[in-house]
Amino acid sequence: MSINKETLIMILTRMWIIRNFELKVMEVHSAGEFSGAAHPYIGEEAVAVGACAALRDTDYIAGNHRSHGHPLAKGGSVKKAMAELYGRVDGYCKGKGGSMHLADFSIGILGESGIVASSVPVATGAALSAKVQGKDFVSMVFFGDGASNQGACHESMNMASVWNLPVIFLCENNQFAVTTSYEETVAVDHISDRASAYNMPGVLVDGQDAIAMYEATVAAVERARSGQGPTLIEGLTYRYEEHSLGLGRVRRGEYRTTDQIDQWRKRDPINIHEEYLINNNIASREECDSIASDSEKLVDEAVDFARNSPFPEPDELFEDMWANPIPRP
Amino acid sequence: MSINKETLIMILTRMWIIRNFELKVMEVHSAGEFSGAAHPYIGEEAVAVGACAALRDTDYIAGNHRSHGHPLAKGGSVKKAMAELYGRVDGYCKGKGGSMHLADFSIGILGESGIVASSVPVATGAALSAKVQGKDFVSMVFFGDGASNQGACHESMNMASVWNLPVIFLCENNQFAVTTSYEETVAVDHISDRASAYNMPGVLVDGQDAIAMYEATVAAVERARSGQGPTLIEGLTYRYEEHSLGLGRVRRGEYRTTDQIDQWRKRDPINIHEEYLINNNIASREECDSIASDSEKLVDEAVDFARNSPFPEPDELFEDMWANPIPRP
Amino acid sequence: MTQALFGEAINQATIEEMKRDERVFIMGEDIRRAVYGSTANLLAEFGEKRVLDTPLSENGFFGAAIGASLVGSRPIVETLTSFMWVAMDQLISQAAKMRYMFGGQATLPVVYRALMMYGGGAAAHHSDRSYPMFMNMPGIKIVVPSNPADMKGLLKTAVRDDDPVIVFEDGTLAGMRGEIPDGEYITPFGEANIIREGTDCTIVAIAGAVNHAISAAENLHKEGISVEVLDPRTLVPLDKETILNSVEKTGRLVVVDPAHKVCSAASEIASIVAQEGFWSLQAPIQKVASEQVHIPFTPSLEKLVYPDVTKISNAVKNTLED
Amino acid sequence: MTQALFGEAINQATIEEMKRDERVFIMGEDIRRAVYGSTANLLAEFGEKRVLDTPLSENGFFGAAIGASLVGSRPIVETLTSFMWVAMDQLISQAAKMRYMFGGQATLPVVYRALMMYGGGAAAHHSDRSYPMFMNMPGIKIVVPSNPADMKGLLKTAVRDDDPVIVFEDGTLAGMRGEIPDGEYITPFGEANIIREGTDCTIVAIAGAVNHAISAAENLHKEGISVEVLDPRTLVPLDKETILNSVEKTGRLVVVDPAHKVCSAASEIASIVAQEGFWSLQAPIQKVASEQVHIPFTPSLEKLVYPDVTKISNAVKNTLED
Ligand SMILES: Cc1ncc(C[n+]2csc(CCOP(=O)(O)OP(=O)(O)O)c2C)c(N)n1
Ligand SMILES: Cc1ncc(C[n+]2csc(CCOP(=O)(O)OP(=O)(O)O)c2C)c(N)n1
Ligand SMILES: [Mg+2]
Ligand SMILES: [Mg+2]
Repeated sequence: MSINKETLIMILTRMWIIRNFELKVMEVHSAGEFSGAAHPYIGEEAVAVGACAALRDTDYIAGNHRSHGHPLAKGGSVKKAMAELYGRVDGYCKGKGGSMHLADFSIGILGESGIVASSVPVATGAALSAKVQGKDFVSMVFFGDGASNQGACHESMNMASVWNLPVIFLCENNQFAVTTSYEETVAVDHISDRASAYNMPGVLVDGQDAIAMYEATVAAVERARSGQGPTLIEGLTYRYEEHSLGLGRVRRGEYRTTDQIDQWRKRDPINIHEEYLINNNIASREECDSIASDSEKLVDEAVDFARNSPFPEPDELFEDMWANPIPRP
Repeated sequence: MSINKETLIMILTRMWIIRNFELKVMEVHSAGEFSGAAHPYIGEEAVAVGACAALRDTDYIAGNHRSHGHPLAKGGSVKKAMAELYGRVDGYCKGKGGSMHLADFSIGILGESGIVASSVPVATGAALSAKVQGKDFVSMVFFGDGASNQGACHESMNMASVWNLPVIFLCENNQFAVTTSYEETVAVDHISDRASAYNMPGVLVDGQDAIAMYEATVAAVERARSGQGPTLIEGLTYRYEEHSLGLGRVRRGEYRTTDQIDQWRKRDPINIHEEYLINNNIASREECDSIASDSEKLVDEAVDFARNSPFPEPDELFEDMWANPIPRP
Repeated sequence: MTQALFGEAINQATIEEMKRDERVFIMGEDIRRAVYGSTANLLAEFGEKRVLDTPLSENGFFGAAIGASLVGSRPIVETLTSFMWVAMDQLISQAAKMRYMFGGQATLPVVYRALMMYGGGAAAHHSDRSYPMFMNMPGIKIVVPSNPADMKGLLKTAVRDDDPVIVFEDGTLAGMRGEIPDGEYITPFGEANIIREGTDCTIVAIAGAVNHAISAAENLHKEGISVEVLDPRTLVPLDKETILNSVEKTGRLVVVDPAHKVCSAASEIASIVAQEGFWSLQAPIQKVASEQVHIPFTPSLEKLVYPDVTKISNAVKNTLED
Repeated sequence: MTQALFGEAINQATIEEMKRDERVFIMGEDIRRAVYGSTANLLAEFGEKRVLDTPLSENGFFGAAIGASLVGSRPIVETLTSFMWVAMDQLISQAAKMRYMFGGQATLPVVYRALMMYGGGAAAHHSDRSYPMFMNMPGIKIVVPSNPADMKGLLKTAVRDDDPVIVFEDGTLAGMRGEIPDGEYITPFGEANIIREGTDCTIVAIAGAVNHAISAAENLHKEGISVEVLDPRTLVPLDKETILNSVEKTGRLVVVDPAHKVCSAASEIASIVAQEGFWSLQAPIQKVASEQVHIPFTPSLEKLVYPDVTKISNAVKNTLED
């Protein structure tokens, strides 16, 4: 499969944006600049970025609680994302959603969902609409290894298969659900093995390798767009940080070893991609570094933007409940 | 596998009881003797009877809306079952349950459930309790091909597998959910194929052959009782009658052909079993016929019993809500 | 004016809206063969693409309808109330919450048609009347038609509305025939129907209970008691002005609700009047709703559960004696 | 008497009950490592067999708890309210209905501990206060503790009760420390707590709102207004006698409920008093409950949603002015 330079650079750019976004979020969250939970995507960047690089702006994605990586990977606004985390009016959802509910319908980001696996049927439905309307967009949904045990995944995959829907089920297997290893809760070795129960291809991909993620997704998108139906992709990856900011009780050592974390950090998705670019003379070390520092600047600007954006005024409380508003009860 | 004469005769007896029970139910229901839905099990007798013959009284079963066959197969009282359909105080549930909610906790019948797949987690939980308490009973749950697409099945099978629970998932694939063929809604060829998604054995059995059902279930029970975990058994079968009494609108020709029905009637489970008994000199034609006519008598007596049992008195309305009653709101 | 059964009204509205707007499609279990009646002829008229039989996966396809509604379709989903429990997450976490939590970006023109099959020996699992629960959770409009004309007019409004709507179809009305005005017939949301004017007592009745309230009012009329009967028609939005005005006139209120009595729509309406219409009240508010037990199969007990003409008449008399 | 946090009270009750009765076991997500705090030390004390981490399959394991309870176990399930939607079928179709529909054969000693995590920027998906919905459906006992002592005493009662119970744990009380009597401490169901006696107005407050009601009462006391504060402690069963007696004395009622206001517990209590305590009332009943919107993430809006001391005080003053 050929992958052009522009895409390769975009992949690096977006991975760096996510990485720096998350690092900054950890910093400002622990400084108390905003409250609520936030689930760092650090270590998993290649999964969403590689996958989203295979999509058009008119394709749809939906995601979950580990929610910053997906919209940023799809090209979402860093400023609006950060302002949303800060609960400000210039955020994606005018401050009403916060970290777990980022969305940008204008570029196909149908939103992150705090309830595990809950957006899987929704994304499947977007694909259903493509089929019913005879449109050629595809839909992709991100969910975790833990989420794969929800009934919603089973129902959606089966439905997508029997209806031959243009949807890609993208399982981010970071190997843990909070503190519970997927080996303890998923009865098969690989979540992608479950594809056979739905008569669809199941692809296990190195989730630290953005290009591998991209290529697997391109194949799935082609299948979907040409009416051949859904694909299940499992990106095997690892989260470097704790499950979420704000769950302080959970100490790392109790459920995974420092050694394991260190091993995975050695397979850092950004390093891997940069090495590829440099080794193949697609970009120099300096170019990579300047992409990294540009992204840092972008994130800093986003923080400024967020800090300077006002909180919603009280009369905003009742806005956005209804498309056709009704009297307040 | 050896199967003793007593069991073989019991299998015939219980199949005849179910057959005649259902024929009688069709008769008295259409005569307006009681109301509500009732879902005939005719044609599928070998599935429940063969499977339940592999269980002890102290093992548990749970079932679904097609609900008369399971308790009768487990040895439930014909009288109490019929009285329940008539809504009488001497019914299994004192008339409160009706056709879809037969239960006899005294012999391990944890109850039929009108909501499709809803008793699958419950039966899985009975098996969990066996494990937690260190008891050696097993649990079996009946569900249909349609039900297999419910999330509850996915979650229960996965959970049973990772916890290694003594539970048997018994899918009665009668090939239709109301008017919808399973080929249109189940993405795989055989529901038993899904077992691989849960790392458990999946066994496709001729559901018209009671002995085959018995043998498959004996194997599954042995597995379960010896701590090796769950099994998914698919009994491929066919319902002769319409989905339920009381859904008059659904005409047969519209979703399955008379020809198909006739073909399946030729593989009648009772015929098949009687032929086996006669050909192997286990029972004579006359013995088989007298089992049939005894069962008819049993069912007639049950109808008499039901007709003569009173309806619950008004003050029964508020009984049975709570184990530790509370004031009425 | 033509006569139509309740189910025929559903069928007419569906066909008209599917003809009017090709973004509308319908999905559900066995709807091609119209197992519950009201989807008759849709398959022949609109084909398999717009008339979808689903797998038995309510959480999956309820959610799929939501997703489809987000990207240009206007789905109608047919179901029974009792099958909504398995799909509750999609209804609550997605349909109800999505628009608000995304700051108004999501528009969800999706309609759930939920048949309430109580009253005929369907027993505990098939007799739910669950609209009060959905009233508690903001975000879904709740429609409770009490006759064929409203059924048609409200369903058409529901399909055109850009918000999620659940239409609770009262199965006890299956045999009800009623006049349906010819031509385009639309019933707006949030406008209670003053079915009968009166001066002594107001009855607010919901869905299938409306007919019982009318009968009670007719009986009481013969005894010289003048009852006003209101049908809110939609519970979200609720036309509380009409209710409060009526109670201001009559001074007395009986609320009749086929749902379980605790935290019911009746409780809500009573609490509104006890707060905002208190000074109009000349007697205790009477709540007539289903007893707080599950629906027993046996007819000897089932009939005791629901509001009926006698219970309603007694409640009116109680409030007049007080 | 010892001091304990709300979560410590949960932990104490759990340990005591698991020691007392070996049929009790606990299951939930990440409870071995006590992610939500209140299952600390259970694994060490009782081992993996009685402290089960589950797959992320709430409908599955909520149902498994039901099945286990039918055959001799007494499971406790830990969860959050917001994760109950995916498990609604097992809660409603099985836990709530099973005993009645099987004519009393089923006994279900199962306890769901559902954390309500509202008030701290958890946003729409994680802030549910859903007990009113479960009140509408008969069959489950509903517990709403407002302080550590009640939390402990009510949870112990729940574990010993032979019916399904949901204990709604108000997360806004996580930081609350309170006295817990030494020794075996049990709080019965269905007995409201008269927290403070008064003569001018009755406040009935639920769960986390109780503390706000107490503060409001203290403030109002300084202004010469004497408020009686009641905490029902359990909503099913509901101690309506104590409420009616109090209103008989004070003539005025304010009901405070952190749940959404429509079809809330507050609506139910108001409707009971409007019917059975009407002649005691000297002023409109005031309902102070959460606004009928989803929980916005941003603190500038979230704080406007819930009942607070000011809203409660104003409601009391309103009812006194009327
Ligand atoms: C239905 C539901 N159950 C539980 C939770 C609490 N919860 C949030 S994230 C999470 C773990 C999810 O694991 P996984 O799907 O693997 O995603 P990851 O966090 O590893 O990215 C849990 C248990 C939830 N949000 N929704
Ligand atoms: C959750 C749920 N959805 C829909 C129904 C309505 N319904 C009852 S039985 C049935 C078909 C079930 O098919 P299957 O599981 O194959 O069992 P069968 O009737 O063929 O024995 C349907 C759709 C229901 N009872 N519960
Ligand atoms: Mg994970
Ligand atoms: Mg079937």
